[in-house]
Amino acid sequence: MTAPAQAMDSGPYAATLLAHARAPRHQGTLLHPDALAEGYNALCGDRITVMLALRQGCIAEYAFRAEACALVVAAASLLGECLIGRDAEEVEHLAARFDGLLAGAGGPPIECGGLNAFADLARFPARRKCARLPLATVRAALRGAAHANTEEA
Amino acid sequence: MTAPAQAMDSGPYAATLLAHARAPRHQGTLLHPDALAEGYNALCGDRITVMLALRQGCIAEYAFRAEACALVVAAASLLGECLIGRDAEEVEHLAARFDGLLAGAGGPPIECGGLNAFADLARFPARRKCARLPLATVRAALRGAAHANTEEA
Amino acid sequence: MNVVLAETPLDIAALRAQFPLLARTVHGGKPLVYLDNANTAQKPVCVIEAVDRFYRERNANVSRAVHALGEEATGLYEGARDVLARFIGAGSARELVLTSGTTMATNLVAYSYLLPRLAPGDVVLTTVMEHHANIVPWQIVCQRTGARVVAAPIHANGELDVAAFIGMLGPQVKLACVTHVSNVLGTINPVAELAAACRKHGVPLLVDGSQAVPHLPVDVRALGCDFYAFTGHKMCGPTGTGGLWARREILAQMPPFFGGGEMIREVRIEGSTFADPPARFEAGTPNIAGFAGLAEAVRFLEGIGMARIAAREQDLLRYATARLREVPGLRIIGEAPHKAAVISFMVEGAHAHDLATLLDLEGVAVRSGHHCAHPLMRYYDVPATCRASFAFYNTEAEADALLDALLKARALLA
Amino acid sequence: MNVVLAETPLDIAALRAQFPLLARTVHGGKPLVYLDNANTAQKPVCVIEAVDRFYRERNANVSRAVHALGEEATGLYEGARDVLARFIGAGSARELVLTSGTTMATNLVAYSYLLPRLAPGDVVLTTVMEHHANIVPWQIVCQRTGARVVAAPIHANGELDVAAFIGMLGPQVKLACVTHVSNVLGTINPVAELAAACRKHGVPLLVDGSQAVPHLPVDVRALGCDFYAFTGHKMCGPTGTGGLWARREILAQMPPFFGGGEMIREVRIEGSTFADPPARFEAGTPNIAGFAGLAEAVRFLEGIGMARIAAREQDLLRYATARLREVPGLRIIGEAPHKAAVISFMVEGAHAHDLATLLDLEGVAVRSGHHCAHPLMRYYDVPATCRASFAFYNTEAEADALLDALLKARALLA
Ligand SMILES: Cc1ncc(COP(=O)(O)O)c(C=O)c1O
Ligand SMILES: Cc1ncc(COP(=O)(O)O)c(C=O)c1O
Repeated sequence: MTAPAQAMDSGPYAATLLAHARAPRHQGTLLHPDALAEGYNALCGDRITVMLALRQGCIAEYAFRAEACALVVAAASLLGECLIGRDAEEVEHLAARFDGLLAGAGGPPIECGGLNAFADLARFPARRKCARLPLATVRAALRGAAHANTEEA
Repeated sequence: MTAPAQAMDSGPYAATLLAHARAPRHQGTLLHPDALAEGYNALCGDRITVMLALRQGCIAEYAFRAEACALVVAAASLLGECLIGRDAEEVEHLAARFDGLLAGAGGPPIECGGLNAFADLARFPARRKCARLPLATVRAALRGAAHANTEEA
Repeated sequence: MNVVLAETPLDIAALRAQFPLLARTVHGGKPLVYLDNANTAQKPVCVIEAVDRFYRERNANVSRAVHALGEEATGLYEGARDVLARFIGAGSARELVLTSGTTMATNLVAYSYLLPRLAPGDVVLTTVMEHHANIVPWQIVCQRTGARVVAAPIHANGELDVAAFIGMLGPQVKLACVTHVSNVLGTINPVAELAAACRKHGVPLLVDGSQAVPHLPVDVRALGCDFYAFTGHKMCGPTGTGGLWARREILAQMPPFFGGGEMIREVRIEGSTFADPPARFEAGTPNIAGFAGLAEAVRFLEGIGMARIAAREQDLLRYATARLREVPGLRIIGEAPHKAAVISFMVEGAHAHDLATLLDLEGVAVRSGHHCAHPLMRYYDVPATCRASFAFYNTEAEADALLDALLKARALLA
Repeated sequence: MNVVLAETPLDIAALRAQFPLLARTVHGGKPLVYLDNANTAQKPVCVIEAVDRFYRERNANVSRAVHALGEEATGLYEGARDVLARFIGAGSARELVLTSGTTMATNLVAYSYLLPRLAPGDVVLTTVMEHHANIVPWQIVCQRTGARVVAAPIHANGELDVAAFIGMLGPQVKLACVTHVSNVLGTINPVAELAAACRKHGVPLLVDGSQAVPHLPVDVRALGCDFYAFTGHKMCGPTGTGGLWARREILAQMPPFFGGGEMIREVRIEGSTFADPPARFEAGTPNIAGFAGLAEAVRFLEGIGMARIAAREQDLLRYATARLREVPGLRIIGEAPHKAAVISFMVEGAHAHDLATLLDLEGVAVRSGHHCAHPLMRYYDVPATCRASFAFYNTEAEADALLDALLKARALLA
């Protein structure tokens, strides 16, 4: 047998992200969603389905199911607290802020605190699209589009 | 005005070749050729038409017309003395010897002395096909083929 | 596989010293452990210098100019064709079309050879384990003609179901396609046997040699196939190079594909006539510097000897496979008895991309994803795998480093 | 041509020092006078080193692996796309498909854009002065569909007959094609005017920029064309590189051409879906090292400034033209008022190939032949011409050397 593993540089895997990936919130199904979209990253094979219940144009309930990497699952889990109560415009605003964070653009932290744990992804451009997939899929659902991917602009 | 031109390295252009190119022999037309073929090198644009009169399988008369560079014309001119009286097999033999000369393969000089002036072409592979075109066209004519080129094997 | 065991072992340290990139570090000083060779191989100094020298000393266009530089460049380019043709056992350099890689080679066959021959109901036979470059070109031309692509199945261990493949041959099959070595499973397919069966049915066989030419002695005539495609960047050569070998009589029948310079005999606005192969299929200015480098790559590989390379990589495969089995929850995908040094795996509870990122942070470069083989992923019902792929310049210590990094990553993720 | 006259003259000696090949000698010590730039350009050290550095430090495949090397390689490749797109004035890098050169670019348009649109009776309009790369691809797809290629005439001085070109536009014309700068005549065509006329007739216009991008400031949006093709090796970049710019809405409609890796979204044996442009048109491993070099070439050219390059080359053109007129019996083919520094000529009593060989023996590299422009040769009724083509790094002294060598050659041949 090999010597036990030693501490490793965990890169983009902040402890809170790993915790969300292991025990995601909002994972599940809405039986009668007002909006639903599927996200797929061809390059990774990541898949996510996002379901929304809407009330007066605002997100009232949110659930997702994913077959995907830890970053997708953590992002999908952390998104929940940010989405509830927001309308499409606010979600677009959030997405712009989140993209800025992932691109390492700096600026003040995002108000939904948990998402800031993704800041280290700026160093890993190939994995950014994983973090972006859930929100891109939510945006697609709000637009009425059935599909989203984050490999192409 | 510019100073008068000084002596230059004449490369493959041996004096005898230039003399033949300026005043080629066998240039003209056979009215009733037994065999005729056209040679064309797409890369250079060289064109030659070769006409043969045959007697008992041997070349009795030979003429050519060319729109081509000095090397083609010189080769076509010099060929005359080698071809008259030869049959197809002897022409094939000559072609093999000539190809050897052009490839710098060494060996004894070709019996048709004039052709040996092409020996320097071994240093100029891109121009070898010019020297080869007339003989390739004669061989095509003897085979009954209408066309020849020396850019492809 | 005919591996002649080498008498003298390779001096791996001396070989590695010829690959500048292997001395790199990543992520703040971690020595690079490059195990992504099936994706692209590293280049020895002699190849890098051949490209460099071309631009410094020889740069000119080919087949066009009569000046000294042009002759030298043409000599280098045609010399590369000769070297490559001999390397893969072609009967003549005239049977070798130089391309920008395997993808261009298979697409050339698709558009020039196959498209004019397809009718509704016709079939192109491929296999479940193929790279997209050996699937999608056939789909594109089939879609235009009402023909269809079918795929022979594989066994769960990653071996081709040879009997099924042969059973799918028939008069409606206009082309059969198989990879020589799978880029995901490592499986070495019994090409000679498949070629014999194809010949019996009068079906031409195309072999994707992308993963074979860099790792095994290849002799296209001994294999008995009709087309053989390969790519330069995986065999220690420059990017943007490769080739398509095809039987002379097949090439001679194929109409031109790309139009442009060098592939013509005579152009008139009303219509053109075309050069003989291989020039007919090489329109435009080729990657001349790249081919100068690729010829050097072949000389480098031949200097080591393909049989010794294959034997060395078998040692690495055995060693690395045994070590990886120490990782709890690790499952190897592809365990054919004849396989090259490619190990795809999954680790329970850890997604392939997360593993790859964490391995990368330790300096270990592996590929994760679908490896351009969606149908194979679907067959195994996995979204993605990790893949460690070895070259002769890898070491047992690098396999150990992979293992250590995997154990750490697993501890973090699981 | 919008040439802004440069305030400070170029330091040609310093520029030349950056091109290692210009220091070469040929034929036993003759200094090389390289006047075959329209065929391919020489490469500055920064380009050669960028290629070299890629292989030594960054070599990995693109868009596939998540490891550090893969990210770096992808960054270089996509960075090159950005640099090139900006250089030619594209609205977005997503409108730029990276290809192996102009030939691949025009063939991509032929097979993907044009072929599905052609019906019997349709017409592709080109001109008599085009390179085969802007004629033969159209012929190949026309032949399959019953469409035909027609060519607008030129004036005897080498100018396009613009009125005739515009007069030939009409509803049956499915694509119009014109070279920005003729590789034989040097003629700079009035692309913006042609594009406006094409737009009026609803005919898309493809411009062959092979000879323009290296020599003029180019802004594809200002030109108003629909497709713009160019090749890297003529703009001081590596062999095997180039690009096709096309309007976003046109690219979006085009079906895939080559099938393979990277261009797909999802592959099933029964059928596949495809990525958005430009990835849709970039199947397989690209010439990554080549594009790293091409980005550097653009930076190099921009460092000098395209307007200054154009102005300098106009000086050379004027000087060389005047000197060549001193040769008795010399006839220049192509005397358009707007022309680039390309001079085709014939000398009475001397065949072009003989001249070129004799010039080469003096160290002067020119191209002789048909320059991949058979229809143009037929128009002028000449089998071949000699062509001296200049780059900014050429000198007046080199034009003098051309003249001296020509006088000697003429004395020998005539
Ligand atoms: C005007 C023109 N078009 C097209 C080409 C073809 O370019 P490439 O051979 O790089 O594809 C050339 C150069 O050969 C050219 O001069
Ligand atoms: C088996 C196989 N076929 C085809 C290819 C495509 O090669 P390229 O991308 O060099 O065209 C690859 C590599 O990516 C491969 O592994």
